[in-house]
Amino acid sequence: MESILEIRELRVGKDHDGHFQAILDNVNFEVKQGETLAIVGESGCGKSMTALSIMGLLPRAIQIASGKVIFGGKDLAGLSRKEIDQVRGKDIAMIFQEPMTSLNPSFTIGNQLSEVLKIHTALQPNERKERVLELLSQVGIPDPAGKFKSYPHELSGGMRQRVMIAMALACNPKMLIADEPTTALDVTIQAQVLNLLSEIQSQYQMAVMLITHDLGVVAETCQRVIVMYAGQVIEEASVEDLFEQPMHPYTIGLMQSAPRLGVAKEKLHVIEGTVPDIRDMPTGCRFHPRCESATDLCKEKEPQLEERGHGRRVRCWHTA
Amino acid sequence: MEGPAVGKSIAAIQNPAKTSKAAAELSTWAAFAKNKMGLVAFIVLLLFIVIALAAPLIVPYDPLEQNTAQRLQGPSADHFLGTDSYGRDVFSRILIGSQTSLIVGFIGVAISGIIGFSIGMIAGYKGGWIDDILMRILESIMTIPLILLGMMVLVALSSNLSTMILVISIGLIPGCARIARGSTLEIKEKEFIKATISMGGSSFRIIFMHILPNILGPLLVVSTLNMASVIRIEASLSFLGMGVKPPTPTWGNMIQEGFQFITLSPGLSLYPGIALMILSIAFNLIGDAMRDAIDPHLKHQRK
Amino acid sequence: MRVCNRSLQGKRASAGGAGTWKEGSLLAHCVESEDLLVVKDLRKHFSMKGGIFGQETDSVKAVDGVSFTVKKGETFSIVGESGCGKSTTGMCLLRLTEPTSGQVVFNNINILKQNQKALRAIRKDMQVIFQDPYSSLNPKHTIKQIVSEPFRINRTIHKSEIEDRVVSLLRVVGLRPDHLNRFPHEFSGGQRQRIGIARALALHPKLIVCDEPVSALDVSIQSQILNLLEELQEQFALTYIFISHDLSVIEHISDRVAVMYLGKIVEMGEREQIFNNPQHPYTKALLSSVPLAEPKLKSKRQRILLSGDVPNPRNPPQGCHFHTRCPIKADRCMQEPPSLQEVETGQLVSCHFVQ
Amino acid sequence: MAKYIIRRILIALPTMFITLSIIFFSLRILPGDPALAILGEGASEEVLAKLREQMGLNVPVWQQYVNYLAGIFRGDFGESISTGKPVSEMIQSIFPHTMRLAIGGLIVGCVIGIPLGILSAIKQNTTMDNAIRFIAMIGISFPPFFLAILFMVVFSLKIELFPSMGAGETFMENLYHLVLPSLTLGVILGAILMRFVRSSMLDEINQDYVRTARSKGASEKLVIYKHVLRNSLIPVITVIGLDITALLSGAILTETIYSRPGLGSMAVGAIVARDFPTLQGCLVLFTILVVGVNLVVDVSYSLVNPKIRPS
Amino acid sequence: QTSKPAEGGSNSVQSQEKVLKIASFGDFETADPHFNTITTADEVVRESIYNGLVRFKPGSTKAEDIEADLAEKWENNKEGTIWTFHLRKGVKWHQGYGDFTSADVKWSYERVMNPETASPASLHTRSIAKIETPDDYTVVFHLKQADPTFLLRLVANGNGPGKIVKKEAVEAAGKDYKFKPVGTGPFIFKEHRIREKVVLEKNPDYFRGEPKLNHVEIYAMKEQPTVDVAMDKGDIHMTIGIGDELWMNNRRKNKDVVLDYSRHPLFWFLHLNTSMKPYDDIRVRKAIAHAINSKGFVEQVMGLDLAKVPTSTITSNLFGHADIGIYEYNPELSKKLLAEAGYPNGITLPQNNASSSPTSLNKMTWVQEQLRTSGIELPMTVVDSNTNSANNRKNLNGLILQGFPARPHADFLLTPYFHGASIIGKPTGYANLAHYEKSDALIDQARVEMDPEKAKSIYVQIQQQIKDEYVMVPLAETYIPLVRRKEVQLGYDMTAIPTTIYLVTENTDLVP
Ligand SMILES: Nc1ncnc2c1ncn2[C@@H]1O[C@H](COP(=O)(O)OP(=O)(O)OP(=O)(O)O)[C@@H](O)[C@H]1O
Ligand SMILES: Nc1ncnc2c1ncn2[C@@H]1O[C@H](COP(=O)(O)OP(=O)(O)OP(=O)(O)O)[C@@H](O)[C@H]1O
Ligand SMILES: [Mg+2]
Ligand SMILES: [Mg+2]
Repeated sequence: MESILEIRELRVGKDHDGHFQAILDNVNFEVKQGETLAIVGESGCGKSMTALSIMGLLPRAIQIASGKVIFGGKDLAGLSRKEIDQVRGKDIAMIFQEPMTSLNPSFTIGNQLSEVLKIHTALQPNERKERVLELLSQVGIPDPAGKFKSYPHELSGGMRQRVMIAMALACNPKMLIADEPTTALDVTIQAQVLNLLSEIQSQYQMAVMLITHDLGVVAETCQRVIVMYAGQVIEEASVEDLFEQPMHPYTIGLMQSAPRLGVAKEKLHVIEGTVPDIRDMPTGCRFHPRCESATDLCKEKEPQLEERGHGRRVRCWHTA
Repeated sequence: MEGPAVGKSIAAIQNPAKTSKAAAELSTWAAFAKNKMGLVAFIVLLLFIVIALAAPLIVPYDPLEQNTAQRLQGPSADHFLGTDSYGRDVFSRILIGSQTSLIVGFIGVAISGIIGFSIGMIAGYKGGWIDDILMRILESIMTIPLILLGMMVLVALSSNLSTMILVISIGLIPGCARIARGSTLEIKEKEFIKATISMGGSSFRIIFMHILPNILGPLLVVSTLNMASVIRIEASLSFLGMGVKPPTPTWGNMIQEGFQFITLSPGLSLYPGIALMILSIAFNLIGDAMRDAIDPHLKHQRK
Repeated sequence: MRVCNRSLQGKRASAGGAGTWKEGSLLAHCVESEDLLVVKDLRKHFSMKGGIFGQETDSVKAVDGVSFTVKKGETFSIVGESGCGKSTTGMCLLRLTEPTSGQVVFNNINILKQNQKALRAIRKDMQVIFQDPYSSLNPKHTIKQIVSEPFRINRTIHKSEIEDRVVSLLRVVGLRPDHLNRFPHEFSGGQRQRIGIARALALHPKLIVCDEPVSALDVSIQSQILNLLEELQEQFALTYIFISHDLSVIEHISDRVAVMYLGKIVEMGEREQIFNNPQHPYTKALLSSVPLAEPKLKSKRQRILLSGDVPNPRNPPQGCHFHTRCPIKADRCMQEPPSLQEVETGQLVSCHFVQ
Repeated sequence: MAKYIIRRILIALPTMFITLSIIFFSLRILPGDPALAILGEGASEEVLAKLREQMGLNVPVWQQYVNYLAGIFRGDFGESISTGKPVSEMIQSIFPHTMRLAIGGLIVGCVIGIPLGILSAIKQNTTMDNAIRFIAMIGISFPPFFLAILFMVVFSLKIELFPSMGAGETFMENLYHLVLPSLTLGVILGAILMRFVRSSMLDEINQDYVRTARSKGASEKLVIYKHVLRNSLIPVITVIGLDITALLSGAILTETIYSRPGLGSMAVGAIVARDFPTLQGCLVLFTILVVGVNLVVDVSYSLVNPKIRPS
Repeated sequence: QTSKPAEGGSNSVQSQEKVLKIASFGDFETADPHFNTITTADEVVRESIYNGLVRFKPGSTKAEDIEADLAEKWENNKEGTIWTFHLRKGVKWHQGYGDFTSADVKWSYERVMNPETASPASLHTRSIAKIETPDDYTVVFHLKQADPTFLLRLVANGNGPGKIVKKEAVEAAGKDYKFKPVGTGPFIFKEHRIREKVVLEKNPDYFRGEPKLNHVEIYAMKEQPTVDVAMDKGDIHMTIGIGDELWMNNRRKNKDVVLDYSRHPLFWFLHLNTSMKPYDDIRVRKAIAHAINSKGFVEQVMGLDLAKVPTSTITSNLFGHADIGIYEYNPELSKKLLAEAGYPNGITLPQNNASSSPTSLNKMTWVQEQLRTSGIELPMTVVDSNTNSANNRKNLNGLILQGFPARPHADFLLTPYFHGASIIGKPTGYANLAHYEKSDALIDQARVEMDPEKAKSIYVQIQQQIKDEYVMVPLAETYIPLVRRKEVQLGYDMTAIPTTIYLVTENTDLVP
């Protein structure tokens, strides 16, 4: 399959009293056309930063230090604001974790949806409205005409997330980035939204990059997985492979420490310690202080992300 | 309970961040000190305080001594900022005047703070009808323009330093209470408050041990900004002829006396006015710098 | 102090007295010493002031007639979607929120009838752990101040002993004594949660209400805390009321489970009953909504997708609250609210179709 | 909506009532004698006693209080002690002046404060931003009366650009006379608004929905002027409402210095003359004004802010 | 008919419409002539609207310069108990109230005498027994006893009962009369805008001839610098000045402005309240008196153009005044006296009020500092002038600043300020805040003495008596500085005027 987005050697960080603190370190991966790629990892490992780097939406203090974000042959990281505005919303769309705050409270749903069309298409106002109503019903919002005139606070979280999805779909983007789109939602609503996302994905044949920390979500909705830890990609695999046979000790620990429904377990596995602070990264393998099988090598030398066949890559000294 | 830690599940805890209490305070101070304007303002304020304390020792002339042969003289070697319409040395009077401004400022802010913040915290924490009644009353006071309220009280109780402080305190209480109440409402919802209740902690304990330390930052900021307001209000009331009793020189009185001669000798009003402005700006700058140092949200924006 | 090995099986056996619930026999049950807590028909209505004179025009029935019993040493869980009233129930038990009506009998004492002074004494025996490890610790207090506060309020021990006690409490939850003089912001979420637990343990409570204690934590930290809670339960013979929306966590930790929907318990029973044999359509849907970390099951699994949102608790539907989303609803459901009926020993369901 | 407004008014009523009572009783403790104020020091005791009786100052206080409240209810503030005219009439004739001044100050304040606040926020941390902020800092540090003096010295004494007194006859003259006083009030209000708009803008810029807007491909202009601006200006309404009392306080001094007719100078005069009815009238009007403005602010706030728009 | 906008500069006067603009400190309060206030606006209004039987010749306040106003001529019997006035004919009331007659005079005076009216001017009508009107143009006053000052009391200018009002107009307006005055004078009351201005319009039928000005406008102002600026720009034509040499010198620099002095002195003195400790001790009073350097104040602060050092315990222009000298400035003596009185280390006087009005506050500030250098601390609370008066009336102050503009006869000062009947607290109480009553008999005797020489000698005794008792300390006699733009032609020679602001007469004009 063609890859639609390639991220190469991405280093992102912020300046802290004169020296550079890396939040993302040598992130490398690609997203293929039409696939659903999951990015998992614990809080603070840099999932959102990866997504925001792609979109050029990094917070003020944080910059891309090096690396490329190649989309449709262009390096997004090097584009001017004007140029990237052409891409955002049209070719790549993004939805965010917090449906409560991601919509502008002062404008109606209709207004905010039409805005994307206004920016990227030459549609007339009434055509825009038609398209918006169509989108709203496509994402399963009952009474689209009524909701067109509603303000965000009048909708529930699930509805708002649907609106966000509709907004993302407005220009038939080639790729959709969803940053923890269901974390703030209840399980039953999460199921609805995930269902909607996969329906839409197959209908539009677009690539989806789904960021989550929930392995269950990964298993149910994605084809390929990238596991991140402390600003680095540590493992990449297809979903089946990963769950069948996780390779990186962190991935293994992660899978075992989450209680799983229906899997009665005496005692949970524990990954000891906490995620390292970016100001104070361990030398060598970043996971070694928490790793049960760490050796001196791990402490001293940083492993690279190595190919392990079948499209699998792992960053560990000890997995063959 | 002694002996080994419970079970294997208890992780070897990493060293937490190296900061300690002192270091935490230091970092707030460091954030404050980073703000150059704030630092300059702080130094200016210290200077004013030193001047006010030392004023009786450093004044070149007796600020009350009238020298009718030397009236309304411009700045000269003898009289740094000239003399006023009684031939008194303006510079000496400005130095002494700083005492009044600072005294009114500090005591006024302290009184209004203690009362206002307490009311605000109690109203905010207790809620219900107590809140309703207290807030209605304070709102009412706020409705009357402070200058008129001040004049009325000053006329009623005669204008002297303590009445002046009283008036200004009354005027500031509602604002203080509002801020404290707002912050309290925010903190009140925090779970550590519920935790204390669940242990049986009294309201007194909650308000003064838990809420107060957490809203101290904003309260300090408000108090600093209030200092600037107090100084301005004092001057305004003095200007309306409701000032501190003579012969004590105050900046407001000086501006007022000088206003009669503004065409002749503008300095008479301008110099105390400028002193007033500098002090007021200093307090405002310090307040802003403190706000930035305390409010991490704004700290972010500053890079 | 010796660390015991956990024996879940044993515990379950002792706590799992089946079929203890009989309609109308609640008070009789109070006498049974095994029941640490009996809650009967608990209601909490938050009034919404909206009238011209600020009078109550509307109310949120956050908790609307909840009854259950908790036995000594067991973990009783409450699960449900956001806003269904889990936390409110928990807070009412401790009278951190004043319930509108009902009975909460703890250790044979009706908590809701006690005055403030008596309440203080009871509160030593009931503690709470909160969801948000950030807002549950006073950021301006040191760890020492935080953990010693229960002693200072209740004066159970002499001042000079406090420090020693605090140190041993910290050890119990896996923190080092040299953390004593640090502030909460210097700790990670998991560590903070441990501090909160230490504080809750200070007065040797009999019952701890855990309001989503692990929801804000990462999976790897979550497992640390869950294990810790389990160990402490063993060690101090604690009884937990465990509130969560995460079914996998609930399954892991609970002995008995109540499923709430819009302020009411819709199903309640032993853990195995709820997870292996759910009866209420809502419980079924809930379980089937949980994404499973088993890609192989993906195709096999039969999912029940509920339509629509949870109704607004201000304006709950008539009849069975669940009928608006229920896949098997009938006309009757729209008018008649079902009551909680025992369908199997120990398993109670509130549905017209499951009797 | 109507229900909301009615409720809002009903909430304002206790405030009004308490304020009116505070006004009444604080006036009764003023020392000094209205009769003496009228007749001056060269009046004999006999004459004074006679006048006091004529002025009805010998009724018990509670009765005066009841009369006072009843009067206000009827829109009747009694007759001025010093002029003998109905207070309501006096206020009617003088109120427009204060209103003009307040509106003038408000306009100047908005015209100065809002654009500068926006500019400062957009150019955050640049020289321009620092300069604007410094000027605003000076602005909020000025006591209004001192600013009035400075303006007068500069624009009226040194460069004879604007009149230093009076209110003028025709509309154009009114405007001309309004320039300096409204500048005085406006500059200070502007400084306050500028700071508020700036911080409000910066708050909003960091909101999630701004990121959403950017992710749609909206240009920075659209982001700022459509999304950020609207939301940051909504709370500005509240600030204006809160500042109305400050504005009126400032008007008192400004009117005095520029010798403008106005409620403020009338109230000050009434305090000096112990003209209780007039002072009461002025204060009641201030109260109504402040409570009214806050009412309007609340209602308009709820109108522009869809989040709390009452159903 | 509103005024033209002020254009600035001196060409503000248009050929058709001559509008004289006067600045007043404080708003217009009343046009009822029997309720006197000394606000500039009130004074201008009263002096321009009304006439009396007699008046001071404009520009003078001497007893010799009393001239006919509504009366053409008058005579009195030898005992000084019957005064007959023959009235001018053909005088018309404003606003169509008809002809002026003797009935108007009678009604006017009786109005003042009526206790129901509560007019402060009734002080001056106490000696009147009855008033008769033999015909429309003759009025006869019968007095209870001889009164050599009777004519002075009737003078229409300034405070007093002298201005004649129209019964029908007063009755028609009722309470509103203060804003609906009707008189016979050169100007007619047109409108009052609260806190803004009063507008007067010329009376074309004025009996002395048509006024040259079309309108007079009196603006309510608050601050001196504002007025100065307005005057420089031509927005204001005349106003009262500040009694300060520096201010006056500055004004003189502007060639468009003319500075005048009304040499009708205002007598400033301190009353020492003998009913209060420690002022009851004459040694303390003496110490105070000798601690004050009036000469220095007059010469250095006020300037000799404006003020002079008093030469007695009464004003120098009064009938009866004798140059008996004032207390010597002698701080050493003062300290010695204090020591004698038992205060070797100085004394702190009781808390004293001072009025916040600038003219009195600056004097009190000066007094306070003078006393301080002699070891007498005067703690001072500044209160507004009303509170100050009220406190004076309640006998709360020990040291009271008095400023008194008198008609040129000693009795006008002595009776209200130094007669026992005027002691504060008595029903007839006035302004005797010193609680001084030692000269009552002499004052009463002098008041009815028709022989000027005899009267004079009694007054000398009284002055000496007061001086010896140390119940007052003379500070200064000040003139009133007045400023006008040079285009204002007063129409009379200005030496002294009985009011605190220029008189505006039919001859007053604006000539660019
Ligand atoms: N505005 C910011 N300024 C500075 N550092 C930031 C900022 N936002 C995030 N970071 C840091 O960047 C790192 C990566 O954050 P990121 O938001 O990408 O994590 P994440 O994987 O998305 O976590 P989560 O699951 O909590 O969303 C974190 O260590 C965080 O501290
Ligand atoms: N103080 C309050 N005032 C008004 N309504 C409240 C209050 N607290 C809670 N509610 C309402 O009561 C209902 C139940 O709230 P509760 O916090 O108990 O839910 P929960 O099940 O704990 O949800 P979550 O999973 O989000 O914590 C909700 O609809 C909530 O909006
Ligand atoms: Mg994230
Ligand atoms: Mg909850």
